Amino acid sequence: KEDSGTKTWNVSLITMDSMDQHWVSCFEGAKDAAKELGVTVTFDSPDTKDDNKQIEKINNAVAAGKDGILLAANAQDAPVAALKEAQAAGVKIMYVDSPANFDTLRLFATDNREGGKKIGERLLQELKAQSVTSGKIGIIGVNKATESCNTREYGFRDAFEGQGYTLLETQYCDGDATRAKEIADNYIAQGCVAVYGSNEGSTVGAGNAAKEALAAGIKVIACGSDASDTNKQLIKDGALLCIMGQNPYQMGYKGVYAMVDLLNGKDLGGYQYVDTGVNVIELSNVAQF
Amino acid sequence: MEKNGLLKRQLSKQGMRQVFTVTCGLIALCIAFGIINPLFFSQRNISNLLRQIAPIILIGIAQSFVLITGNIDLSIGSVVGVSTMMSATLMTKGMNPWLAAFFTLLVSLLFGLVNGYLVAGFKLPPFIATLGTMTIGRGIAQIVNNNYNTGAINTIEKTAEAVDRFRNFFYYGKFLGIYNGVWIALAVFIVFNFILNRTKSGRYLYALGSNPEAARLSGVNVLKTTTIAYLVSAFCSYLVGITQCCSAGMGAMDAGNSYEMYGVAASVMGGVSTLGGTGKLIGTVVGACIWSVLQNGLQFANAPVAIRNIVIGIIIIVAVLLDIIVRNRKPKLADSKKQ
Amino acid sequence: MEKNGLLKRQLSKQGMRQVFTVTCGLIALCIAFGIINPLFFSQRNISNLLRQIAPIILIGIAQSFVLITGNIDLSIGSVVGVSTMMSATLMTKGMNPWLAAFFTLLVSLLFGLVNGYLVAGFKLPPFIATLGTMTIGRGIAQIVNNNYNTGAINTIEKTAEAVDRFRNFFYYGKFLGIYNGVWIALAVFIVFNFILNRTKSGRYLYALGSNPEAARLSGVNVLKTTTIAYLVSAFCSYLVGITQCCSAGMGAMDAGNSYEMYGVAASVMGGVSTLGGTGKLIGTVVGACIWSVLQNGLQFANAPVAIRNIVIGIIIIVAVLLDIIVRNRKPKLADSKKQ
Amino acid sequence: MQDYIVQMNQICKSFPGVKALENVSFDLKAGEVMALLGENGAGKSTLVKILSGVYTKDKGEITVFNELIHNMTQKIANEKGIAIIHQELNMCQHLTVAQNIFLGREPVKYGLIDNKRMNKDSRAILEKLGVSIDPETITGSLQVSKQQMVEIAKALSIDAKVLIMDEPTSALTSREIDELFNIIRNLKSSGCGIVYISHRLEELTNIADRVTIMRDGQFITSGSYKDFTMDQIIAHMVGREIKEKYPHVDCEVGEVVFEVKNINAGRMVRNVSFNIRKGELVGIAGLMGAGRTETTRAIFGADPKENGQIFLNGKEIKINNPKNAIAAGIVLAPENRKTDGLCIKLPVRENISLPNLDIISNKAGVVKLKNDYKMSEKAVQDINIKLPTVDVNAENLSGGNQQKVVVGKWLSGNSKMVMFDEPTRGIDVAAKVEIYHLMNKLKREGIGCLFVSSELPEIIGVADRIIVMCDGRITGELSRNEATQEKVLTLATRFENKISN
Ligand SMILES: Nc1ncnc2c1ncn2[C@@H]1O[C@H](COP(=O)(O)OP(=O)(O)OP(=O)(O)O)[C@@H](O)[C@H]1O
Ligand SMILES: Nc1ncnc2c1ncn2[C@@H]1O[C@H](COP(=O)(O)OP(=O)(O)OP(=O)(O)O)[C@@H](O)[C@H]1O
Ligand SMILES: [Mg+2]
Ligand SMILES: [Mg+2]
Repeated sequence: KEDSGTKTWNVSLITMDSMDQHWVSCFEGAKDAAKELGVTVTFDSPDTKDDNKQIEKINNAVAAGKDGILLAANAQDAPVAALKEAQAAGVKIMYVDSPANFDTLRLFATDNREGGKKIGERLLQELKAQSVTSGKIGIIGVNKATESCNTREYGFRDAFEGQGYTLLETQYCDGDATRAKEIADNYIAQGCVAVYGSNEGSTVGAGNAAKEALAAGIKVIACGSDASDTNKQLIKDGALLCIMGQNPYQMGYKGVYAMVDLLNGKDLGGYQYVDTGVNVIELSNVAQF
Repeated sequence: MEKNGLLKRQLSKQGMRQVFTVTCGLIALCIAFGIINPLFFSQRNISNLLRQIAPIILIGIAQSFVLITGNIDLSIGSVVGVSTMMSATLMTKGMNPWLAAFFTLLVSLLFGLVNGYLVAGFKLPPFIATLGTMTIGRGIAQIVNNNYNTGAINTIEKTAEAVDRFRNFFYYGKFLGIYNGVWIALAVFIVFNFILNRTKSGRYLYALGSNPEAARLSGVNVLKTTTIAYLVSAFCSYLVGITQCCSAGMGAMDAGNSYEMYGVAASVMGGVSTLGGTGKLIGTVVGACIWSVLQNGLQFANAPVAIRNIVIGIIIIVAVLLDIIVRNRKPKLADSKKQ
Repeated sequence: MEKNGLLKRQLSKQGMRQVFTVTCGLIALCIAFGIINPLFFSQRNISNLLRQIAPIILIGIAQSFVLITGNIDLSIGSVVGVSTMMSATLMTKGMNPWLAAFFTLLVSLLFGLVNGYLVAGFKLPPFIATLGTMTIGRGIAQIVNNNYNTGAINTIEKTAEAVDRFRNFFYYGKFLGIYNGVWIALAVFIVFNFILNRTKSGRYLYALGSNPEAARLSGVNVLKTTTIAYLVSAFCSYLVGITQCCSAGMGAMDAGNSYEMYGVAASVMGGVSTLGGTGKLIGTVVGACIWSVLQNGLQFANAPVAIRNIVIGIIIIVAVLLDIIVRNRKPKLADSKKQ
Repeated sequence: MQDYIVQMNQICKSFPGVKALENVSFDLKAGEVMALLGENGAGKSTLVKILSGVYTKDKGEITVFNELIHNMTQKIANEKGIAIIHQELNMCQHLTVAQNIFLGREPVKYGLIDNKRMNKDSRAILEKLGVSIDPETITGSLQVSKQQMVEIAKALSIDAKVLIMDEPTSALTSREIDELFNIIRNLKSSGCGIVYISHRLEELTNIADRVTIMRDGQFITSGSYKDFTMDQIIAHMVGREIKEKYPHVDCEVGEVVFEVKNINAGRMVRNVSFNIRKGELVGIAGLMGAGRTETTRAIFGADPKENGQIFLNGKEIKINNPKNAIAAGIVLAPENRKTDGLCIKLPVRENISLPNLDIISNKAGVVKLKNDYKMSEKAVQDINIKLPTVDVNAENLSGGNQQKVVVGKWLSGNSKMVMFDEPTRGIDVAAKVEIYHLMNKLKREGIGCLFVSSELPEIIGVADRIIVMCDGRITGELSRNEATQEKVLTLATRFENKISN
């Protein structure tokens, strides 16, 4: 890696899977940064969330002679050994969204627990405002193994600690909006006062179910995560109270900038966690996002 | 040569007995869930549940048609994905929803056509042919909106109202107090059940699955018949995709993931053999009901996810085992003839 | 009744021809990827690629054994999950890794046993029986560590070193410059290929798949033979699960999700029929290679994700189509016998 | 002179490794029965399959109704009125009888299948054939012989001008055969040309007008049936003379080798008891559905039995499944080669060694390939199976040769008691004699030997003792000296109600 100034760096972005909107946005940011910097970024995520597939993608990236890997670790421990091998082969590593238990210089991420908690607190405020002081709350998760979403869910649960509400057993929808809507319908039929979705698909489902229930005169509040167009529309429609907006674009964008700096031999100092920010998006501020 | 009425004859026919046992199982299941949580039988949940069953019925019919011919369709889930993504993308671009649905229909049917030709024309093993189109389909679902899920389909002013009517038609609207989606599934069931039981094409589907060589020697057009089965499958999957687009109000690239297996589960629980030649659509409907009731009821029972999987697995096995036990009384281990 | 040597005899057999065509396809694929990105053939990637092929070979062998008997095993992926989660959980609790692996082996084999009994003993359709055990298995994988993925398996001081040796043995270590996982897959292939081709049990597996009734009347113990197939399948899946535990250094509840389909893909591309009675394990190995080379090579070619799916789908179809075209020269539409 | 309605000239057809037909010529006139004769694997089925468009010829000319047809397909064959009854049963097992009969040409009313008419018409056709089958029963639940009648009914329901019958009688017994012959005569008088393939040569006297004889894929001769003696026909078929059609060897009859006592298994096996002595060959005769097959299956453990005892060399043995039986040295060559006898997709070699793997493998269960080949090649020689190598799949053999494989696989072990169920079904004269010789050899070696047959001349010709069954019971026993066709038939029709009368 001699004449570092003129070299076109090859960076591999490996996220948890390749279909989730969140990751695609992250790649968009990375691509824009790459264009500005004149380097190449490829999106090498596995097709589904699977630790082993992610490890293979890392190994492949190393074998394919990539200079850097931007990783969103599917599980904290799983990719550690592969990352060690990668580092030994001279590949630079940084994290976006979710870190692994392996030291790198940067992590660009949202504080998911904090974000989940903020949504919970906002919901609590609204429930109190509507003078609903008890009742069941349904939670829609992605699947048991997606740590970032689970973390959000824990944050959400944190906010309701000791507040007199019953948080029901989490139901998983695999990120499928249709399945999420069915789950939300079932929650509402059980008399839930609120439904929370921990990712984009589950929030869309929760929002659609709430919208339908509200139209039928049933009072229920839906909230969730991920500021997709559809979710923002659902806020405007009055179906969603609020969503936790992250900034995956920034993760990818800043990630590539930092990576190129590192590759160009710039001194980045020690480990740094860059919070890409959480926003509680609701009707009052949705136009800004 | 008794003349004891059609019902008895129908019941005595192979397959109908299994439908009967499985229906008993379904009823037992419902009662159990009702006892665990009386809200299960609430008006709201019943209509809710019916709407959840509808797409599984469609998927089940899709897979049943193909299974009856002795083949399998793994591309069902992908066609759902393509259908959702394509219709949603076109609508977000401001196309009239009915027109968008029409173009999507053409693309979806193309999958059926290709599957039929690969399997019957080129004699590819159906597992491989449809595994291929399944993967291709998923790729297409991703490429349609340039690797993004679509935004909300009702944001374009010009078509917003039409889109909302469209969404009501397929999902949110009710007719006689029952959601439209249920009526659609019912209509599809009646039409395809009729085709299967009363028309030549239906007869040929069974013949093909029972003995392809004999069917061919009797002048059955194997290519045409196989293609019909795959077209029906693609059509039903298309409907599910459109429904999902309407329900979510957006297109998701991974919509319909692994639905093909739900289709197999519903079909086989209802007595359709994966070896071809046997099975009734009404059985598939019952199978679909069991599947959906399980999902719904276990949520009402507030069961943790791991327990839920174990219970579902056991009930899938028991539902079919029941029939075998009823048939044999004591099932002799590895003794009597394999089906 | 020529005596022209075994090799020629073997090659002339049905199935071997398909292995040959598909191998040609594989070579073409490798050359293409090598041209697109010369690093594909780098020493590092070759050994990397081999290690990625190894589990697919194991999964392929697992599914092939069952397919040859005319059945199917949908529980493969779940057994992988159970094996990963259970071994990892036991290790995080401080158990010696080899002991943990042993207990996990017993549980995994239980799946094979149950599958065999459900299918051959109780005559459940294999699709339903193994769909049931698949769901149950996933539930067990979730329940093992109380609904959580495990933490790192090498954090307990007492066993940390043993765990690291264990991980090296299955995944990270090398022997003669080649990763141990590859040697393990090779050994499994050699042993099971020998069993399939040279032993009584192997003959019985084929006979059962070809005509279960004729096999039974020839004194084949249907229950035992079917169970052997499912046990082999469970054993190979177990090995993959252990390997995944070693590679990740932790247990993930959804490990192995839908691996059973990769097994079907590898098997059928290599010439194993889903109808039973035919196929060679060497074909499955070639099929597994194609599958893995595609995943690896497309990453090397920097192909966008959606395109990747489409390319994989097309190549799955073409790989098998190739053989059919070679066989028929001009494949007559709907004319010759269905396989 | 009548016009030729079918002329086939210089037809050639090869399969991988086999020249099935070499310059074969064949013709057929309206209103005649042309018997097509030849050994197993002579190419008879191949020839008629070419005529009906199932296979395409490599070379040669086909003229039908004076029209040269270059590319015979099934569709053209149908249009020309050529119907074929295939040698192998070819039914959709899951469909009803009527659905099978009308498959591909269902009667339609308002665009829908007219089930009523279909069932009515089927019933009429079946009645004309003299069989009582409910057209609404599922075909797969019928006995093989009934299925064969359905297959015949199906061909008859098309008003065919050329009707090809490829061994229609191999699965039938005398009553149905008589009905079939009546129908053939009727068809003949209405101007239909019939191609008739059979290995039951004694049938020919009843119906054949002309014969065409083939051997090894080649045309040998043809001419008026009257111009040949049976011995000449056989000589043309097999290329040599066969002196004894039913060879019989007298052996000293020793002690009882095998005995069954009071076996009951369902409705078709009721209180069956009999024994077999050293040095005798016992035949079981009876009408279709007499329960002979069920009896052998129950003994062999293929079907569960309610009670009864089985003794081999005086020792009682327990048989719960075929594996027990084989381990004890009792074997059964089943009746239906396609469903029970063969693994069609496996090589002939593996089929033959399947029940004998214990003999040719070592203690660890590894099969010794050399012995494997030796065993199958010996079987191929012993009963003269015609095949390119023992590694071809069983599905590529002619029907008769498949049957020989079924018999061969049970002769390769070290059995103490061998049961054959219709062993000569579909086998040519010469090979039948080989099989009789083999049974005689077993008998000489002191191995118990029992065979079920529906061919009375055969059973009377080779058996030392004949057990006759009717309606699931043994109705009598005849020794070789007292057996006549009449006596056997009397016993075979002794139904229960007749006894009480
Ligand atoms: N599909 C096939 N593939 C390969 N070889 C075949 C095939 N069908 C027939 N043969 C071969 O062609 C030859 C003629 O077979 P054919 O079935 O015509 O005989 P056949 O005269 O009908 O005999 P049988 O009396 O036994 O029915 C045989 O050697 C047979 O092995
Ligand atoms: N309902 C049925 N289901 C399955 N197999 C049947 C059924 N009925 C008869 N079979 C089988 O079909 C075969 C043919 O029967 P077949 O007509 O030869 O009668 P059989 O009892 O064998 O009498 P015989 O040998 O005297 O003709 C037998 O193996 C019999 O077991
Ligand atoms: Mg023949
Ligand atoms: Mg019989």
